[in-house]
Amino acid sequence: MAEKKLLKKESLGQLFEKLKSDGRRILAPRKKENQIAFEEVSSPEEIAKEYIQTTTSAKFTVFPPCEELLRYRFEDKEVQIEDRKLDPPPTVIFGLRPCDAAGFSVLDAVFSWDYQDAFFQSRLEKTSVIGMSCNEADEYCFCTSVGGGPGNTKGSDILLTRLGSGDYLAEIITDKGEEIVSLAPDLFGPAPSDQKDEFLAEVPVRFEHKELTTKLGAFFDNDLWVEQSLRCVGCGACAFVCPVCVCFDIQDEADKNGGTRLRCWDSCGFSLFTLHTSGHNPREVQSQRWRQRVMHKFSYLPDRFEIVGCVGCGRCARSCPADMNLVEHLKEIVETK
Amino acid sequence: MAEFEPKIIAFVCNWCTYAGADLTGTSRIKYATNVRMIRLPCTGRIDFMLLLKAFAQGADGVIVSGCHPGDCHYTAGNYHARRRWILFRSLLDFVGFDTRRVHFAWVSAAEGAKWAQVVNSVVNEVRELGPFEDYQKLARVGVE
Amino acid sequence: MDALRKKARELLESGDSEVIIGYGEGSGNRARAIFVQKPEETERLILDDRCEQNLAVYLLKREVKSLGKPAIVARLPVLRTILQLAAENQLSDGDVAVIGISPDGELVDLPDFKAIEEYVDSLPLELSPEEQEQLEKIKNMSIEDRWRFWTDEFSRCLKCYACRASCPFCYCSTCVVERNIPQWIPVAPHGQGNLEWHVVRAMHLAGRCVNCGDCARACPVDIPLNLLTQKLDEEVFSNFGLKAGTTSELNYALSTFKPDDQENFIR
Amino acid sequence: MSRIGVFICHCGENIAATVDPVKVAETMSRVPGVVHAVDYKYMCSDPGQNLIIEAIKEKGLTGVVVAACSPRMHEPTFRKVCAESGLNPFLCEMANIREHCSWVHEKSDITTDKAIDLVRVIVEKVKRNAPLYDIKVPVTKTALVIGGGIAGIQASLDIANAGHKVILVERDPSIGGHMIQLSETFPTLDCSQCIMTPRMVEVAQHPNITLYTYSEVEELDGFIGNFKVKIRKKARSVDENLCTGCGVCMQKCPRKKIPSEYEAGMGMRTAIYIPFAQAVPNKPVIDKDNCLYYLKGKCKICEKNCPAEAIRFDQEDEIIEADVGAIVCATGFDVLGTDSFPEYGYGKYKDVITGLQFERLASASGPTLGEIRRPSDGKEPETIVFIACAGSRDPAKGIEYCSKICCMYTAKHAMLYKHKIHHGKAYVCYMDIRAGGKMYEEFVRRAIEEDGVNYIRGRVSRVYEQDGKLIVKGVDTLLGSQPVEIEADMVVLATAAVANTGAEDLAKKLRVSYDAYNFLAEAHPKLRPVETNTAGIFLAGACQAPKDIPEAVAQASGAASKVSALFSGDELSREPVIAVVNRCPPPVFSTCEGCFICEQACPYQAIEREEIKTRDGKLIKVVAKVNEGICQGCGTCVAVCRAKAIDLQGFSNEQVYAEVMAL
Repeated sequence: MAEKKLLKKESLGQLFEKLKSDGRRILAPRKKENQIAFEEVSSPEEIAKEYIQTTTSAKFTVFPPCEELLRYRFEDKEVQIEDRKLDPPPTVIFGLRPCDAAGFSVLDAVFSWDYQDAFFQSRLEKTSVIGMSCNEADEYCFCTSVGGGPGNTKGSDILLTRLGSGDYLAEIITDKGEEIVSLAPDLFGPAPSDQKDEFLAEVPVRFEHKELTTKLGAFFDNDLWVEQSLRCVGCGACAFVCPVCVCFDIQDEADKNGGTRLRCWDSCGFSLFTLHTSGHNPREVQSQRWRQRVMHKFSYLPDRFEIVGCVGCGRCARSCPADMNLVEHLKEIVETK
Repeated sequence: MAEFEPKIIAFVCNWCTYAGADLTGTSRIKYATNVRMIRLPCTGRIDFMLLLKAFAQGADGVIVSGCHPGDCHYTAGNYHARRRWILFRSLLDFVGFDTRRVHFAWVSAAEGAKWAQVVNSVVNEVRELGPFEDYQKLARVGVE
Repeated sequence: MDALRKKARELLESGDSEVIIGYGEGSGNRARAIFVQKPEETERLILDDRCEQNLAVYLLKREVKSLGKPAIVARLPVLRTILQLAAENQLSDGDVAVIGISPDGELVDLPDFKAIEEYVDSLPLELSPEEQEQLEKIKNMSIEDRWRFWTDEFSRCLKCYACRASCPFCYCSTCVVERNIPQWIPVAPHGQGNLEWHVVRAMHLAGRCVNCGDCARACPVDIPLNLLTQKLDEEVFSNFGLKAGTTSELNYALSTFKPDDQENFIR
Repeated sequence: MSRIGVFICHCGENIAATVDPVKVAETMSRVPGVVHAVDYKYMCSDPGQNLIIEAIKEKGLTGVVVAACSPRMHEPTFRKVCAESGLNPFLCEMANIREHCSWVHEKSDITTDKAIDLVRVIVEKVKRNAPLYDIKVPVTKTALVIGGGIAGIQASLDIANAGHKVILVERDPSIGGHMIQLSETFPTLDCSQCIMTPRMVEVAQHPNITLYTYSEVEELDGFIGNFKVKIRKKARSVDENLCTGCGVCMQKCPRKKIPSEYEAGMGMRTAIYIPFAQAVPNKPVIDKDNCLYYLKGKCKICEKNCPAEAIRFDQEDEIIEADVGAIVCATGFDVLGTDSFPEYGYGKYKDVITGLQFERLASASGPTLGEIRRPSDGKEPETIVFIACAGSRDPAKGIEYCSKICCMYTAKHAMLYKHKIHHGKAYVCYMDIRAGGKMYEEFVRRAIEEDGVNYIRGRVSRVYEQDGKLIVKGVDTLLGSQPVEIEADMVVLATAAVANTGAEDLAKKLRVSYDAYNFLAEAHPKLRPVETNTAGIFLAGACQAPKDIPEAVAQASGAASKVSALFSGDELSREPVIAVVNRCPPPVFSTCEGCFICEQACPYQAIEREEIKTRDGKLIKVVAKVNEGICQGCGTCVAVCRAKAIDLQGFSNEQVYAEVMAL
């Protein structure tokens, strides 16, 4: 059972100072026009006030959209390879929603399975999460349908819940969390009597994900995929705002002297995704790619890792240019006779 | 430190400007060494993406040159090219790309002297502007 | 709206059309594209200010094509898209039944391309004052500010290609960014890859874009991409007197020329 | 992996004096893909060429780069060397380190570094060169000549005499064109018909020439060597095989007052008519617009009187289809009528006529049998004024060009007048005298000095009638612009030569371009004056621009020799530097989406449409296809293709991209 403390709202500033003087960069939701995104901040004042969700997730802190893996040089007729030195900056992600926080464990499951991905792991290891429970939610939120919740502590090192007073109930969950507290023990007072749940958003359960997973087992050839994806235009927005999509693509950028090998995000929405050199594509049309997206998250990952490839943040639906609403479609699948 | 020497890449058509530059040579007219010429059949063939690639490849300035209007070996290639450049220039300018780094010229097979003069003036103008780091730096922006 | 539903119903009942591409209620008080195949379902069709998406993008989508002969709910941008697609040999007269919608939401009868051309001709095609103002704002910046503005905007680009996917004119089965011999445009979402992608895309739309604004609307990180094509549209019109999506005959700025096109920038 | 050989030429001291060839070779030897790099004093010399031949054999080179002079100089040389050594010639390229480097820069490391760059660029290109093979196109050795004026006749005879078949199509009932209307010709004053008619007869009798008069080109398809033409042979209403040309029909025809085209309106003809006595063929046609039978449904007098029973009122137009390999367009010109000159009376003054009409008056075969008489009252004009540049060089008339022939024929007219009416007064009002040509200036001087023609330099502002006289008002700019007023009996306007009627339609049918005045456009104003942009279609005579007879004839012979050259082989062979549309595996088949923007951009109409179908014939998509016979390899299509579906062999996207990346 995580240790509970009180963090006064006016103490946040000092906490940030401590973190910075400990050599950590702080990433927190920042508002720019109608975009809210995780960016480096130096004081709590810079943090966006009211928001349900950032447009893009904090995935990039551990799995950047474009990451250098190695460099090579042509010397005479030989190729010299120069490995990437890994020393990511110590980072604290502040104000991460419980759904996103939970997302890190999904990423970890994939990147630390048979192959240990040093790039991902070194970043994750240097990252601590000060999560923030949700006081409000919108119709796109469905964390509770995929095993999470607005106050869920999974993936956070410390989880803050804003109380009526504006002060925060701090739950210290991991050693990394303890470490942060130890930087400024006096900022963390004794836990208040308030019941955390009173301050959490209402997020109704929309479907049973175990039921969904079972259903999908025999759903591969269902016509519903075509029906649902008719309006999908085939972009990668859903995957690129998703906190747990892990597909990537390797690109070499070279000139006469040498080059750089990059790892870039990829999306199952693209027509080139899994296109073979032969020209054959096992997922030739959009409906098959949509099926892949759902299957991957709610059937393959659960089967393989006993983990759902979705944390119910609702970003994909909010960002979709064609209003593909994941939760709506998942419900539809569950309810199909 | 030595004065900055700009790297200039020129895309020229085979029939007028390339031949014009040949004439510059046969007339032994001296000009700046900064330019590297790439020969294409016609200005109509010059894809605007080539110019972007030239800058990505570290060019500080680019020259595009071909036959004068009416003289195109293929009769109309240069007219098509001209429209392409009208739009491309305005787009570059609109995204804040300094078009003083992109130069267009008509140099005929008879204008050996003009070619030398075009190269020299472009080299001088671009030398004034300094190295085009803005563009090359972009390749690292956003790479973790 | 009832007129629209009635018309749609007629088209389906008469068998003239097998699917109506229109707008229906979406999530978060948004409208979304719906594909109505049964007369009784025409009640799902809606028509209001939220119906902005350029539905023409679906006319070329394989699964939608397989539903049979389409009818499409078409406001001005969709009408212009249809004409431009026709000019580019992607649509033939009669391929699609058009349920024309006037700017004030009235049904317009547009039996063929000819009729669409005449109707489009009767409507103003200028940018809205708001659009114009936004465009001028950028144009009036110093060149350094413009560079800063765009590199900053593009720095958010994730290369999700929502701009491309939602654009009816990006119908290439293999986009230039996907051609890798040579790899013209870096695939990576870094500063250069993003700038080149958006510059090339804008050039490819110059003289073809009908300013439906979907590229900007689709962008999950709100890059005002339509400014690029609006700027080029302005150039195309002022230099060559051409406007995309006004005729079903190809009259494209970059495949035509006038001997006296301006060349004050050429030495 | 490529095996490139790099050969650096010193060109004696031409390169070696400022560039260090040894360093260049040494640097190149370290470039991946380069297996051989040497320098030599003269690469183009025999020993130099042998270096290449040996290296190709010994090192098994897959590509050759010769760094020397301009490819425009020696590329053919070195490509030939490679070809002889069994390496595809298109795997050999030159780096220009002389004209573009050693000759234009001082000796220095920088100059050598530039040379290195220039060579590396070409090395990277050649790594991506593909073997290419000349394109063979079959040739149908029959020429189509459109227009039976002197140019068309000359071209037909030259081609036919070279042993090739010719189809000559003439719109009018007889060949002969404008030249047969002329009286005498400058500068020799020999009779036009005397020199023209033998040629016309020769055409009619030539075994290699098929003549279709009263016919027009309806439709043209295909490309160089392989055109398909549809010719509309208009109904003459006369069976040519039966008709003997006796002319009885014409004597009997009740409609006798139809202005004769041949006489330029100075004489009359009947509804059934042979345009002129020496017409070829000498067979009449019925002018349906004027024939009583066709107008009113009764008459048929000619039919009743025709001894050969050759009249065929029910005859219909015939469509003749033919395959031809080349086309000579010789459709000639026309002259403005007097009616386009308000200032000279809109043609309402009978005695204000055009130069062409004067030709008929002066012609022995003309309506007045060669006597100069006023159309109005048949009197001999005592005073005659010739106005040059009527319309020509006059932006106000929309004609900015010089009609070229008027100065000369006006001088001729004035002379002919003086020769016939010795006491008469002849004036020529002119802007400038343009008498460039053999014996031309002398001819004009003769008119002035020997025949006493009065030349007045200045524009004529007005011509108006005043009690039976034509008052010509103008100025003499040589006498300080003092006003001039001449009381003339007759005024002859040297009206502008303009493009023939229908020139524009024909140009569209043939897919050749034409200028602002509808004159057909040559491929290059200096170097390809008889070719058009459309390969296999040539120009002769005044359809391209106003020309006098010798020029028209010369150009006709030029066009004819181009055609003969084209017909010299059974196939024509072309450089394979052309565009190609890609193909890729299903389901894409080709990245071409068939927008056909390339089709509109192509200066040569070389882009065709091709249907890709499934095995069972279901249409998958329509894509662009480049006609190898027509494509000239400019690559404009490549630059306008968004999908990069079309590429240019020899300058492919991959090659050019690699060149840039090598810098």
